[in-house]
Amino acid sequence: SPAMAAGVAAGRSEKPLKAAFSNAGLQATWCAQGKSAAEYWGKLFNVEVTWFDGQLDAVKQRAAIDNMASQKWDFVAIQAFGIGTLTQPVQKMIDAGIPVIDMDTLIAPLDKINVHAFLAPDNEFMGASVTQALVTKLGGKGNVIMTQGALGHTGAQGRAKGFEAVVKQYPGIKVLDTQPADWDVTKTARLWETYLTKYPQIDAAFFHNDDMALAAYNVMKAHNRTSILIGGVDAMPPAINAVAEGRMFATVRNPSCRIHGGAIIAGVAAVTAGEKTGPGIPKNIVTDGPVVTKENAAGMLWMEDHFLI
Amino acid sequence: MTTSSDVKAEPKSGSRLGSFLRGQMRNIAPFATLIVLLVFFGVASPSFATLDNAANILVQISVAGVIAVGLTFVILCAEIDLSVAAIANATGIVVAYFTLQESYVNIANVPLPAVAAIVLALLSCAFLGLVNAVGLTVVGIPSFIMTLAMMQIGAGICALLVRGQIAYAVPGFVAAMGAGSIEGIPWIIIVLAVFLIVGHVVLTYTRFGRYVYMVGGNREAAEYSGVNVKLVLGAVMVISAVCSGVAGMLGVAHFGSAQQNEFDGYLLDAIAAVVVGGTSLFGGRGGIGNTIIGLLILGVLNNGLDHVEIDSFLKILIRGLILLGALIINVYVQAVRENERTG
Amino acid sequence: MTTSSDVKAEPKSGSRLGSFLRGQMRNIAPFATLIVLLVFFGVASPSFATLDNAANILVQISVAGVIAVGLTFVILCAEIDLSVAAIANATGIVVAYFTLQESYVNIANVPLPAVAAIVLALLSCAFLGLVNAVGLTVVGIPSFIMTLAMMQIGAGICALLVRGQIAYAVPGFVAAMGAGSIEGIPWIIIVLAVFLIVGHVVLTYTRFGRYVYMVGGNREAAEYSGVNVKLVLGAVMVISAVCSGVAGMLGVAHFGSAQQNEFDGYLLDAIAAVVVGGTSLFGGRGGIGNTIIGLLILGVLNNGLDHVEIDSFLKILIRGLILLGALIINVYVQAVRENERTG
Amino acid sequence: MPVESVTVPARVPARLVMQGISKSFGGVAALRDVDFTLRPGEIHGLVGENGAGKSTLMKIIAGVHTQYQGRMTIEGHDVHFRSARDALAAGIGMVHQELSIVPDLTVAENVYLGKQPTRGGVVDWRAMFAGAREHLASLGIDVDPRARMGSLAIGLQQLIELARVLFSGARIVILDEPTSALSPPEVHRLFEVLRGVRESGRSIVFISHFLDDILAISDTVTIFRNGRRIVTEAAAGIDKGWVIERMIGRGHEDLEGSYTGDVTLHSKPAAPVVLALYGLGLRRAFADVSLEVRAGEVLGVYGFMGCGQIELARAMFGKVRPTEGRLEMEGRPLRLRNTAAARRAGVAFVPESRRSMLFYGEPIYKNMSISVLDRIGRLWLRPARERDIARRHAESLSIRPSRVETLLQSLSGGNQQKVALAKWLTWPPKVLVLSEPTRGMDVGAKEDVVRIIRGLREQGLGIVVMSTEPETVLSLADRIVVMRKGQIVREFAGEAVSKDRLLEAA
Ligand SMILES: Nc1ncnc2c1ncn2[C@@H]1O[C@H](COP(=O)(O)OP(=O)(O)OP(=O)(O)O)[C@@H](O)[C@H]1O
Ligand SMILES: Nc1ncnc2c1ncn2[C@@H]1O[C@H](COP(=O)(O)OP(=O)(O)OP(=O)(O)O)[C@@H](O)[C@H]1O
Ligand SMILES: [Mg+2]
Ligand SMILES: [Mg+2]
Repeated sequence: SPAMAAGVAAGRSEKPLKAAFSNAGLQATWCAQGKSAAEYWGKLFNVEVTWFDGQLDAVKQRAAIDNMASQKWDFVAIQAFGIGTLTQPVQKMIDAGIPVIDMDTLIAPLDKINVHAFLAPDNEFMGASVTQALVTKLGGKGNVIMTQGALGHTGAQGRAKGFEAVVKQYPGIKVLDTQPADWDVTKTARLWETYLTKYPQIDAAFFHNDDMALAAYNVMKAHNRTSILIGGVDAMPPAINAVAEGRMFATVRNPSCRIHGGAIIAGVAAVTAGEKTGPGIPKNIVTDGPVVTKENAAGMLWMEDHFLI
Repeated sequence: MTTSSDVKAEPKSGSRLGSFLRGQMRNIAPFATLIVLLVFFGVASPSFATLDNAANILVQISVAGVIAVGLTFVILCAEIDLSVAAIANATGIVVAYFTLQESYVNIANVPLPAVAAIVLALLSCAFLGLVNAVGLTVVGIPSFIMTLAMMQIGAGICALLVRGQIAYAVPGFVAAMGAGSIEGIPWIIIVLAVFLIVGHVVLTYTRFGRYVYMVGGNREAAEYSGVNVKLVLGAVMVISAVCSGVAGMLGVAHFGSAQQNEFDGYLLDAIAAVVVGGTSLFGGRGGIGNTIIGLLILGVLNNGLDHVEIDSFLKILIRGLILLGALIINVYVQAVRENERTG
Repeated sequence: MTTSSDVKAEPKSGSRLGSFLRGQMRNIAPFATLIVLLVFFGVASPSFATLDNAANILVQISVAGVIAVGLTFVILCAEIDLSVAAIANATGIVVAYFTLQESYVNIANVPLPAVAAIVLALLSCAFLGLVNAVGLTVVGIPSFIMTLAMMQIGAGICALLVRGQIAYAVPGFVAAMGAGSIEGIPWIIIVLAVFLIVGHVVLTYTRFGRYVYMVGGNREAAEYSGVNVKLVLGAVMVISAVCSGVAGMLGVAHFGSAQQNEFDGYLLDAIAAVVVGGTSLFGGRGGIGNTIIGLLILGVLNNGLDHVEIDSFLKILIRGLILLGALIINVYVQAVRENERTG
Repeated sequence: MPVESVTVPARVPARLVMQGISKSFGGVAALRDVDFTLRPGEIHGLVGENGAGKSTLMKIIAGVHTQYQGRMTIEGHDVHFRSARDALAAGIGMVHQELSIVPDLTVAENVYLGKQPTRGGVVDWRAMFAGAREHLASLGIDVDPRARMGSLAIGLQQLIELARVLFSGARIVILDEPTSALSPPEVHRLFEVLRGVRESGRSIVFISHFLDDILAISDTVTIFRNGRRIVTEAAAGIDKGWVIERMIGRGHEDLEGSYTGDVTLHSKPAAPVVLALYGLGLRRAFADVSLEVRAGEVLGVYGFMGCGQIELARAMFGKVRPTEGRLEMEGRPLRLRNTAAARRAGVAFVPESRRSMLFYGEPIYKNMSISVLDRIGRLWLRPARERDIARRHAESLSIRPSRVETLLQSLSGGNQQKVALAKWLTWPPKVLVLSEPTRGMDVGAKEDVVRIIRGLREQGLGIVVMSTEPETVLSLADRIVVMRKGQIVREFAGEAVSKDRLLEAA
């Protein structure tokens, strides 16, 4: 089958390959983990990875990608900090025949730019599946709060959509508040101090990422309100640990290793086996990870330790 | 801006009260702003005017508050410190770096005993403050640029130490101060109160504090009166850095995590608190009392906006406009007073 | 700081050259820094010293460069504008707001003809600049705080218009200027060059430019010479805002999208460029020539660090340290010259 | 230059001895090989032209200038101060030529500046207020020690600064032009205090351009010229003419321009009015001021410091906006929204402080052209034309050095003052308002300025000279009004006036 053929083709490269990677910003744990994963898989597949840090800044990432585009690479993999901000240099690399693998966030709408493949989780699915886990635990009844990421973030928008799709189905669920905290733990803490004052009964809380969830947990603990069920997104090791210890109820894996490692494998296949978009690799690959609860937490941690998910 | 004249020697006793009130305008205007905000949010949201929420506000201003205490010293000297948030961040990360972290935290850190970790963190922020001080006083780099560079250096230190990861554990004492409470009162509020009181006492009742006002009010006169101006300037930079460092440690404990760029927002908050409170950017005027009012204005504004139902996207604009309004009132009142004096 | 001598009346011809060189130190020190950086990166990385990369650097500094032109006027007047990046962002968003967006863009925007969109965008930034100007000159709010508030207001406007979405389309003319090229030369470089040249000509060869230097050099003296100081100050705030607005439109076209907080990083970059180039924060000294050098220093530094193999987490620190180094050299040299003057 | 020998007998061992002091700023020597001796219980008057080096020498004693050649001993011990702190510790207190107070602090703190009394390490505010009140009362000053320094009149501020140094316990007290902002009664009071200080055995250095004051208060007088000490003499045996001769290096008869005795005013009631003030008032500064400035006439406005004349001058130039009344220029209403409007209307102004008039880091020609740039070219600068014009004026006013590219900061005070005047002369204004045109200038430079102003009068300008120095007004004015507490109380026209009559009227 073609899939098998691709699998064979994606073996270790004979000659060392040079790949350039950039993701949103290494300040973010998720991105830093992705860097380790890319380097880990790169070593296995004989790829030397050069990193261009986006520094969580559209302008800085653009400059970095401009510089990337003026150098020679076998393939590149990019997670854009701001959609649409990197189109020009990325197009230049595509024109130069370099396979560009798009990770997690669109570089530009897919009909506008011909990337080799787009590996991303379905944010709507992630939002929905954690929300579902929370709602199920509550028995379809209770007061919930969603704390959003930055409103401009497509991931946050998808997660919010997923959340809303689920709560809509349960008339017993009351949504108390959905303010954004911009991924910022200080803002999250401020918001939650207010919520805990304002709402005497909160049953569950969904956060667009785990960092905010853990920061809010701190506030809940200080106010002795730890009975609130907490759901997050990302399932980075600290959150998995929190789930295992019962501080958080659930989180959903946003598989950083799968995406960054997948980018290595897709890139190597494109270079060594000439794998093409369509017949070889699908343009759009959904990389969703599972919901993490107490039951599967340990296994998830192990997989992450070995850059598998 | 049309009035102008000197308060000539021996003001007539009738105008004493008037001139006293005018003299107090610097303090009255911010206070009035605070009252207006309190009333507004109290009316707009039932959950705002509760005791619980008052405690919330105090907790919410505490980290920025400790930073603002140090910044008050700097601004009273007519200097500025743009590195406070970065130093806070770096210090918080240093103290976590020297603390044993859970196994899932992926940082090649160096666990030390709690005391050592705290001392090292304090030394780091003092050192960064010292670099600011040397740059300002010895090399002669204006504080605006010196601390701008230090801001980048602080961010660099953060990046290097945590490498994109998040650390969670801090020494128990720091954790207690940042997140614990005693008899229901969060320690962090008590720490803020202590910093404010000590800051006020130092500024008002010690020679050093008076030197700060002298240096800010007329640097040359201070020098001619035998004040070691460079020493005072250096000292305020170090004080500011140490306050920031303590705030950073508290913040890391309070928020439960140490990560890059965590405290970036505190730079503008702390500056705004000091300035909105009525301390003059040109030095020599204001004090901790003003900073307290400024902190409360900002705290009430941020907190209050969370309580009222407004379009999230509109909130940013509203916050900016209210801030501008407070500044206009504040500065306008000061300017009127100024004009009366200098014509 | 121990040397002390003066460029006093009629220097002996022998010391003419020396004193000329000393006088040019403000320009020489940044230039030397630039050369050192160029040589360093040229040696450290083969991909750095290529024609392609030179073009990269020019393109990369162009948006910040246009902002820096306006900021140069402000800083020459001894004021500061912290709202440049926010105004750039808001203007870019305004121009996109008035442009027909693709159907999948979820913004309730108001498509207008291209000319109208551009004019409205220019009017908006001019208006924001005017608010800064009025706050500074009429109300008397120090520019540091006035523009700090404007920064928040600008961010608020951005949030309100795009509501977390991203707009992609801008008028064709703007798109061409930001992303197009002519004969292989990106238009954006040409636009930058035009702004720099016009800025230089205005500052050096027009009456207004002279007033800018004089207001920065001694504001009181300018006023007593019958210069309308408030008008000059107001004008530079508007110039700065309009330059930022143009930069914002270019930037949106260049990056291909308009979104919140997109240009935040340009604030520090533009200030650093002006100051590292040797224009004095105290006003009256420097100019566009200095800004050009400052822009190149920053551009080369940012670009060069991408070409050498350094731990990504270390880069931020290194950048900060080099920046500090450049400032120390620069300011130190200026201070020596200053000291010579005042004894 | 022959240096006359020191004729003061060595009654008591010297407290301060300076030998062979030289100091230069860059290439320019401010002091050359100066010897100076100060004895206990002595008031030592120091006189000399602007830029003669008086302040420089005193700043060396006070530890402000730390780099110099030569030797300094105090009570027989060699000293070389590294900072003002060192000097203070050694018992030296100085009132600087420029007011150095902290306007935002209370009067009490300004009295104790840098030495706030403490008890147990804590600033003792109560003791400070009480002490300040007591100190000030003994100087005859009755102010609330809790008042903000900046809210007081300049003269009062100067007295308080004096009080600080006098009560600092310094054994050597240096007063650099302490009386420039004081009214005659205040000066009188100050002298009494100084005599008291002398009785306590402390030494005082007193610098002033008012030679009468110097001769009245000093025991010994030292004359400086061009960075050198020319002579030191007992005050008892010398008179003003003798001093002037040695100060400027020529006979004082040459100084025909300066005021000597009674003058008769030559008012020109028939000359056309250029600028008229009707009931002009500014809240808490002056009220109901009506004046007419005539073409070709110098109007003198005399009054004590703080009588409102400074504000009046500013109001005439649009720097402050009057709260009542109106102005007319050549019969047409004049609205001055700002200084630019005043300039365009033909009003020129030279403020009392050069600092606020000149651009020290810029060349002479840019300083001169700034007020007339719009007449040289509307949009573009025309540097060649600019320099030509500047060159012409530099020559006609004999500004030295005459190279117009010279940076202003390297000019002497008198020449700087000429530049400040020259900037208005390219296109002569209709009205020229001068505030303290000769303040702090030596006799020679004063004379130059007087000559320039008279020349302008001949050209038909309306000139207003505001001053707190009777001599200035008397030597220049054709008509004199006297202000007191913000109001015009007396006008002298077409009659003989003397210093005494002016003082009496004020
Ligand atoms: N007062 C001023 N008015 C207008 N432009 C000025 C002024 N002062 C300096 N400049 C301009 O600023 C730039 C640098 O000024 P700088 O003081 O370093 O040089 P300069 O010594 O004034 O000029 P030059 O070296 O040509 O004599 C130059 O472009 C100069 O023309
Ligand atoms: N800080 C300084 N930098 C450069 N030159 C200076 C400085 N201070 C004084 N000078 C120069 O030194 C000379 C002596 O100045 P000084 O102030 O001692 O004169 P003075 O006798 O006090 O004059 P005045 O009566 O005007 O106060 C002058 O030429 C002056 O320009
Ligand atoms: Mg002098
Ligand atoms: Mg002097």
